[in-house]
Amino acid sequence: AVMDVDRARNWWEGFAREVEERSEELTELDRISGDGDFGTNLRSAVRKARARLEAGQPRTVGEVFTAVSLGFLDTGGTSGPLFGMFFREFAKACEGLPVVGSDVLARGALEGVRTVQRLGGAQVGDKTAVDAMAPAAEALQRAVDAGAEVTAAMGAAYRAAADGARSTTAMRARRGRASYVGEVARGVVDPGALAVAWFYERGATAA
Amino acid sequence: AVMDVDRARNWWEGFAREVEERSEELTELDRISGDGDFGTNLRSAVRKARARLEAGQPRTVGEVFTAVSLGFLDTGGTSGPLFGMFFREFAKACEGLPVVGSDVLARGALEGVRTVQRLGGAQVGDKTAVDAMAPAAEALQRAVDAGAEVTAAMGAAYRAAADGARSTTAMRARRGRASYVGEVARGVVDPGALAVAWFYERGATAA
Amino acid sequence: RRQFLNDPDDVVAEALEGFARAHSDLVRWNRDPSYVIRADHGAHGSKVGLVSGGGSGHEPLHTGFVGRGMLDAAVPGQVFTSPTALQVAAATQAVDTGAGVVQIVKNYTGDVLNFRIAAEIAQDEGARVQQVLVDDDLATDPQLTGNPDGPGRRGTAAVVAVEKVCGAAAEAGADVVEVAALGRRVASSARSLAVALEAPAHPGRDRPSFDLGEHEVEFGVGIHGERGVGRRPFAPAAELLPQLTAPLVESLGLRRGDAALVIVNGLGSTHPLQLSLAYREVTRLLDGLGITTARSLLGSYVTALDMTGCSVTLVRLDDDLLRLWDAPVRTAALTW
Amino acid sequence: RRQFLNDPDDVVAEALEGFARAHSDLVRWNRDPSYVIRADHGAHGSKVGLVSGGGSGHEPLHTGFVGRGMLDAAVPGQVFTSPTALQVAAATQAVDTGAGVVQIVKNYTGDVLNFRIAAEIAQDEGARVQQVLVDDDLATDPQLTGNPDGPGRRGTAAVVAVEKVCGAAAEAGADVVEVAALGRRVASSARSLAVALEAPAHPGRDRPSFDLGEHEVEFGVGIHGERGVGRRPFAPAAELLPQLTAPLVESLGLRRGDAALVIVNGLGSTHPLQLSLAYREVTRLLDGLGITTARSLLGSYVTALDMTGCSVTLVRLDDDLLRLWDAPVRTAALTW
Ligand SMILES: Nc1ncnc2c1ncn2[C@@H]1O[C@H](COP(=O)(O)OP(=O)(O)O)[C@@H](O)[C@H]1O
Ligand SMILES: Nc1ncnc2c1ncn2[C@@H]1O[C@H](COP(=O)(O)OP(=O)(O)O)[C@@H](O)[C@H]1O
Ligand SMILES: [Mg+2]
Ligand SMILES: [Mg+2]
Ligand SMILES: [Mg+2]
Ligand SMILES: [Mg+2]
Repeated sequence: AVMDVDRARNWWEGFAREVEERSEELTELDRISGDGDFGTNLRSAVRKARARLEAGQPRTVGEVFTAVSLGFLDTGGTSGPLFGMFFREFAKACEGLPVVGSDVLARGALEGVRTVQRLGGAQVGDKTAVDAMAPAAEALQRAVDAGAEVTAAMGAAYRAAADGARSTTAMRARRGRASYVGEVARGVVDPGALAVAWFYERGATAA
Repeated sequence: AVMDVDRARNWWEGFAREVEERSEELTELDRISGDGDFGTNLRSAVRKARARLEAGQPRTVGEVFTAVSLGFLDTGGTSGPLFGMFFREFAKACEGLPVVGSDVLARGALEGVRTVQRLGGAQVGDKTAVDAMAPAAEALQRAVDAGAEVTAAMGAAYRAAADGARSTTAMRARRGRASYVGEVARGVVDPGALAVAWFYERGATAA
Repeated sequence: RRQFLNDPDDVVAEALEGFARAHSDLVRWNRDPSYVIRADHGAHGSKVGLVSGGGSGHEPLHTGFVGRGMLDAAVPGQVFTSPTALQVAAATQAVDTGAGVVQIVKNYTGDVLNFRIAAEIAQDEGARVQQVLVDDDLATDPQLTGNPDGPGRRGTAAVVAVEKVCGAAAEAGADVVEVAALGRRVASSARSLAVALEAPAHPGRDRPSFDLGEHEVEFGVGIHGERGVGRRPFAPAAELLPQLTAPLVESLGLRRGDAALVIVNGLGSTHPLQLSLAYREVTRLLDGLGITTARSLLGSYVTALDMTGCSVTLVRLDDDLLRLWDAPVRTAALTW
Repeated sequence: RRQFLNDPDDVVAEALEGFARAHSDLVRWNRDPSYVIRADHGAHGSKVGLVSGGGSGHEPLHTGFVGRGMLDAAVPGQVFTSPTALQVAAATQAVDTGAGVVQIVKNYTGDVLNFRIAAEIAQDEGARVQQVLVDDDLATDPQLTGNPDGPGRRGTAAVVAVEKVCGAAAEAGADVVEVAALGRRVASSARSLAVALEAPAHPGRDRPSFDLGEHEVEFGVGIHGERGVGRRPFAPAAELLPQLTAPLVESLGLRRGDAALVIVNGLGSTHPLQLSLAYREVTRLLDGLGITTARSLLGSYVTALDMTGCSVTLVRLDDDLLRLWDAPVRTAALTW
């Protein structure tokens, strides 16, 4: 199976709902390690994305990702622009295609994490969203190389993202606001990485 | 006897010393009826006048009054400019004369109170310096008309000024800051009127 | 409150020295008697001289308005204290090129007295002196206070408009009587009201000059840290600003189609963000009444030390005043 | 603290509306995405576009510097929050006449990120974009903080000099690479230090963002109400100002005979009287070292809401920079 515009919107709606429902959880994690606004920022971005989706009525997967990317880029903080640019690479990869396969999504994911790293300077192990993005993109590409279709490839990405997010618990932050508080944030999962895992999870389950 | 430059300076020194010694008394009166700075303002004016007298080495009575007038005009508040203009009329009356008689002083006193009234708008009975200035000038002129020399004429002026100042005790102020406090100032002598009485007293006793 | 200060007695002199250092292209400070005069005074031939002044603590007024197209000299007293008659007289004589001098005086007893005496001294020396009394503060209008024998309306932010218009007229070659008449026309066409959100503190003093409860504002304040005509409940800007603006419209009798200069003036510690927001409320109200905001001035121009709050001034404009307001000006605080 | 306010969430938008109303001759406000652009943009043919921006609360920065000879557009975020990448991208594209755009960015993580992304978006659309990073705050110099991996020096009041010089160069027809190179030259020639006497309060919040004891000042503050690098004892101006100024001279290696632009900048609630007094102390110190105060800027230009305090900025000047500084400028906050 491939991904068409409807499936892409469902994926998006699933993620947006999860963010709406669990934003307090994310904010609480950011309160311990950062400045306590991540849930609010993410929810605000998701709402802006939804408004754009409703106004724009996208007809391709690429247009869905463009609307979402703009919603995030239209939000302040550190996560807004970084996630916005992450999704922008998905949009670029999908550009012009009526439907996309897992290979296109893998390209978007890899370019996405590359852009986030270029802009934010974080490496794997710095306790940021990159700790989920990077292994997820690699797992996605490995699945594509092994011939996986969209659903299976997304499942592989989700498992890698979830493992990656979980791994941040033991880390000491070196980037982002959490880097100011040192040892205090150790023992707490990075909320940005957690959100990345949710994103891939909804990609695997959306129909 | 007439008044020459030495006698004018002695008159002045006497008044200045009295102000220096009793400025707290004046301030205390102004504290009840005004804003509590009259003693400070007057002392400051007297010091500026003295500095000008020492720097200028006046050679006529008129030059003494000019220096004193400028000392007052160089001081802020309401009393500085009003007293400065009062003394300026003495300077004008004495202008060009090596020695002056009681008639010249009477002219200065009358013009002085006229100028103060024109500028400040106070009438006799308004509880201001005018309550001492006006009767003193009139008494001075009456003494001159009766043929009095300087010392006797000044004595008459002093007695009228002292009576005038005393009369302010029972008044309710209609001008100056004391007019804001209404009944509170009744029962207190007006410090400006008191200072006018000192001024004439020293004129009568200076040799 | 902590302030940048050495000896509190020296604050005015030290600030004047700093001001003159920073604006040596525009002004020169005469230390004693103290006044600030245009650096190029006299370089442009004969014109009517323009002098204003008053207590310090209202900066940028008046020193910030010395320069081409506005004042020739400003005479600063001590903080909230009138300059002395001799200072004013010296400045008046210094700016007289023979064409006469217009003195712009805010209506306070001390200022009125000392400027009047200074005018007489200068006149004795042969200068032609005219005075313009600025009395725009509606809060102290005898009709409102019910005190007809009092000192009358105080002079506040309208003085900037008077100085600007007189300055332009003088620069354009109007004579001393014409310049004064224009100034009086502006003054009589102007009304102001102010509200304080927090009182100021004198240099060297810890405590503000009055205390406000958490939910009240001081309505109808002047610019000397004195209390206003009454306390009102603190309210959103959309309610507070109309309380300042509507009475001005009423007092000036402004109607649909009339044109006004709108001055929204910070009283010392009001942030530009706050002033811009206040300005929005004022002009929306005027828009609703059909009164044209023909020109405007938005910023902290007439302050009361570090008081928080703002004043609103409306000046009825006609074509003459508009042209003079638009004429070029080059001072530390106003340039166009 | 009471403020002029309606809904705290609307403070920036309402203030921008007021600002644009008051300065409709100079600027136009694009409501969504929000940016302020020159009213006459594009009317003068092709020139390098100049964009800056950042969180709000620093007014008159940056909106007050939009106009001829300075910025083409300013992009305001929420209070103390970077504008979004899309706002910046929209402004960047709006000012591009084909000659390219220089973005002036104060060094804060959010600003750097959003401007960088905006630049990429605009570049994707074909614009030539150059960036100038302003990082003048000596208090956050890695050499002093001992944190070499940190975000580096913050950008503060030197941004005014960068905007002025780049604006003049762009107006004079310099190309996008030249304009950016000049901006970087100014930025690398500039250092600042600030001291707070009182912390600011956010719109709608009662409490200041930090509390100071009666006899202390916050040394090395930035412009976001954050605490500085340390508390120092409150002292007379003659002692405090040298503490700000001397390290700048040292850091820039200024020597006898060198020329500097001196910016004494109020942080929001500092009265002009206080700033002038502070300026006196700064320039007396420089005089004593034989360093020429070739130009100066005295006033509240880069603020942190209603913080009380001041910053001192020194910029080493050469003939080129001096000429560009002196070039005409016509904006709401700076005109000559
Ligand atoms: N340099 C970075 N690279 C990738 N992700 C980052 C980086 N810095 C922060 N993040 C992510 O952003 C999240 C916090 O976002 P948010 O709260 O919006 O930022 P802010 O610190 O501006 O408040 C963190 O949990 C982390 O996952
Ligand atoms: N209009 C007036 N005419 C004459 N004397 C006046 C007038 N107003 C005030 N005074 C005098 O000035 C004195 C107060 O002087 P001072 O304290 O220097 O004035 P201020 O009210 O400015 O503080 C009063 O005691 C009164 O005698
Ligand atoms: Mg956060
Ligand atoms: Mg944040
Ligand atoms: Mg008194
Ligand atoms: Mg007094």
